[in-house]
Amino acid sequence: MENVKAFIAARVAKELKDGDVVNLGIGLPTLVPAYLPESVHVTLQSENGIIGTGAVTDANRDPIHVVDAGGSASAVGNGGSFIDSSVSFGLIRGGHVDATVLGGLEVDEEGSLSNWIIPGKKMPGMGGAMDLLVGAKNVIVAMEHTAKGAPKILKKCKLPYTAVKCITKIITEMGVMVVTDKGLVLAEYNPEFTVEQIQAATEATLIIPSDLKPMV
Amino acid sequence: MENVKAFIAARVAKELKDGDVVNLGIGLPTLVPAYLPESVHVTLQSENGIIGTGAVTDANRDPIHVVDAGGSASAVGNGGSFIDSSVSFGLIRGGHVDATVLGGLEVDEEGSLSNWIIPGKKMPGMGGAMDLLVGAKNVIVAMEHTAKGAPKILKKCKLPYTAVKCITKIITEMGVMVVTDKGLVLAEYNPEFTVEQIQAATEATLIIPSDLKPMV
Amino acid sequence: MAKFVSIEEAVALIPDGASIMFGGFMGCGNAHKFVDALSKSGKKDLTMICNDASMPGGPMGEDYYGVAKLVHNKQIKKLVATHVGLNPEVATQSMTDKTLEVVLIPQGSMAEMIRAGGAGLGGVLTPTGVGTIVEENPYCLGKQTINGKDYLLMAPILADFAVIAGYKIDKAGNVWYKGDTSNFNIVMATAGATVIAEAEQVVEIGDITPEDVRTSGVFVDYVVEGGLY
Amino acid sequence: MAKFVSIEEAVALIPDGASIMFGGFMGCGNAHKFVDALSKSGKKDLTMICNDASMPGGPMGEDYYGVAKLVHNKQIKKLVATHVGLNPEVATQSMTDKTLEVVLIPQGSMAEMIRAGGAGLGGVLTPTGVGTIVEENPYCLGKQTINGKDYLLMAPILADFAVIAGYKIDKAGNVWYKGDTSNFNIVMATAGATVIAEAEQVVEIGDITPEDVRTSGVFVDYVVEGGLY
Repeated sequence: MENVKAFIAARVAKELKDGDVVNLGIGLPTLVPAYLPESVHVTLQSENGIIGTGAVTDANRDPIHVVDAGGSASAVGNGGSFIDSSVSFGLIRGGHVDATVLGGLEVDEEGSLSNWIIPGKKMPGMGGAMDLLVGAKNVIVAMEHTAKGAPKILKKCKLPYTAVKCITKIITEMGVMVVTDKGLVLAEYNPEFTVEQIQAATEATLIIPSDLKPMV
Repeated sequence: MENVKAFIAARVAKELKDGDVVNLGIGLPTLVPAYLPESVHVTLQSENGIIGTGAVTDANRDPIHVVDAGGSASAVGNGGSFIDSSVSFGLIRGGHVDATVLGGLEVDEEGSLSNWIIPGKKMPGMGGAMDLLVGAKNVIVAMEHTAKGAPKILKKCKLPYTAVKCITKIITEMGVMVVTDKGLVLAEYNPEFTVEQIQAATEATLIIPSDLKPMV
Repeated sequence: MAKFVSIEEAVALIPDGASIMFGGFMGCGNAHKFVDALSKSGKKDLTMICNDASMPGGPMGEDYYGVAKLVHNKQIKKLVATHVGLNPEVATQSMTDKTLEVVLIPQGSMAEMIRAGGAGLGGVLTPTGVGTIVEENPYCLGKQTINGKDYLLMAPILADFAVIAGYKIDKAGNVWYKGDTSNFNIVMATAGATVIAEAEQVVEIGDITPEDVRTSGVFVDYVVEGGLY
Repeated sequence: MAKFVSIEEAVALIPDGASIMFGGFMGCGNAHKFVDALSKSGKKDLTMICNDASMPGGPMGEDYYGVAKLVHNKQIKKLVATHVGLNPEVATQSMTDKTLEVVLIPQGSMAEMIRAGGAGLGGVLTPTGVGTIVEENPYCLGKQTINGKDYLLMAPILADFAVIAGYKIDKAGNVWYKGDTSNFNIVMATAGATVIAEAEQVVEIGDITPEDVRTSGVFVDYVVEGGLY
């Protein structure tokens, strides 16, 4: 595949509905809006205090007073507003964010996610990730299926959890996996791979439904 | 005494310090600001959302959008601001109000107060009184010493409490009583009465200190 | 995204028996035109969550001011409030006729409980009400000692609807409140499953500076234009 | 009442070993001129409560941006934050040199814990962090099940000082924030025993409409004028 990240982002874009309030993690998730059809308008939220982030232009650029959740210069879009951290996380924790899209180091078949710490090595902190995972109505993990060939979709996460039983869907270049009470259901697969190849790249046991579809 | 309420309000005014944030209950407490010396400026807070209430004038009168805690037309003064109920009670509960002055149906020697309900008769509700009593740094009860001759300062309140062990001082036309761990200390007395008369009008036992002073 | 509808369309959203939060304090900050229409609608068995029941005799000579109309028309089955003393019909309906259930909650606790509901918190730990009959309140889930001090655990409050009132609301649903009308409106806007906001004036996007928005449009489902009071 | 003092006078208020909350997010909304002066003051053993430790390399080419200066100068003994990944000196001091203690708290919990401290609440009941190592955090006072759902009880946070940054502050100490600089500044203004507010511009009373004040002057003890950044 030429551009794995773009492929994943394009598929994630189909999960978002017109009018959704969406929080995007750093990296791959930020590519998603470029793939939204013209009929779908979402409100992007930046957990440090912007509802309705917009494009930075020469005219509105103000990195001293307006930054995104990564600390980079940002801007408020048309119809947006600024809120403080307690209101912002009230919005998040209170279920007012329709979807959050973020990456993961490890995810598991219970729908748990680990992406914030590698003990003894990297302790950057969880920032707002734990609140987003617990609060957003839909939690979409968008990531490459494996890391240097090793499965990232596990039976049980080995790294410390960011949140437990929180994921709605996992979207990779190999397929779309839905978290259910019974485990991970492979709802869609990328026809470039066989189901056997996908399972081989996955530590968790995938449930293959009778109506398995190609990725759309 | 000609004007008992004015006498009490004038004495209460001496409790307030320049710069204090003050919440005044309805009735007698609203008379207090008139007795403040010119050197003492206090910020009056209205728990429904005004910090720095000011005088209503023909120019600023807007009873649709600005009311006080009694529902009457109010105004914000110079340097004041409007806040919502959660911020207002955060201010109150968080100890940012220096003093609240309010009336009482019954108070007792433990510093508890009952003024919000007469079971089966009157159930108006506590409004913001419970929060003010628990949150304000100084709770000053300003009231007439007796009700139709019957003591209001009791060993223990009979009516349902508004809050327990919350009162700092009780100020009546007979004296100033300070709530201490050991009970009610009569710190000042009105020389129009004897100490015996004051005790006789009081169910709680008053502790008479060696340095008992006339009311100033 | 906030939808702009007529007051009639908004009232039609409310079923009998719904729980509705109304912002406002003694009528100040009630959604007056919506309440007016609701009071004429015949909707009944409503649970009203509001600081108070307002009062007869409004500041402009209204017979019944704001939500007092709903009490007067006997549309309220249950009232959750902090103070009802200025509307004598509440005492009549609750203590004499026994047709209205009233639950009283301290004002600061109520604001915080609604905020907790909207913010996904499990409850509110407040010193307010400790040692009083608030401990027996149906919304009080128990008493806890934290670092040697007692607190009541009060339940979060959510409702089917929140009906809020803004002075200016822009086309994206962003709300700006005048005076102290913001009172309970700000927290309630976060705690209704469906949020209906009445504007005195609908304005263009940009008319309210993004920093000065007090309720963001993402919280608002429907906007109705009530006109200046 | 807010007192207007020089930056030097404000820095002189801080003793070694003080706990200080700093508003701001990756430097955006830090009180830059005050932090600058504090970083040159030699004050030490400070506990810093801040969303993050900012970063080297500011947007205007600063070597160290905002509170990153305090870490660089080794003035911080303990850091309570939500994310420190963009300031590599934190990892060096905490994991290699072991001279800096770091406590990590989820961002939404931290905002709410500071708000709870300032609002006199006993703690915060949040679903965030349940089932994670946050349960072992020194600020986590236990797990509670309310209506069948698990919540962590997180302790309120207060500090000796809160240092906040406003764009406009009027002569009564009322604060207006520009852009998303309000972030943690608004809650911290309620939770410092002493609150120092840095203004980019000091303005006359009336310049900020009473409805648009975001931190009321009654919360502010000292105002310093930092000038436009």
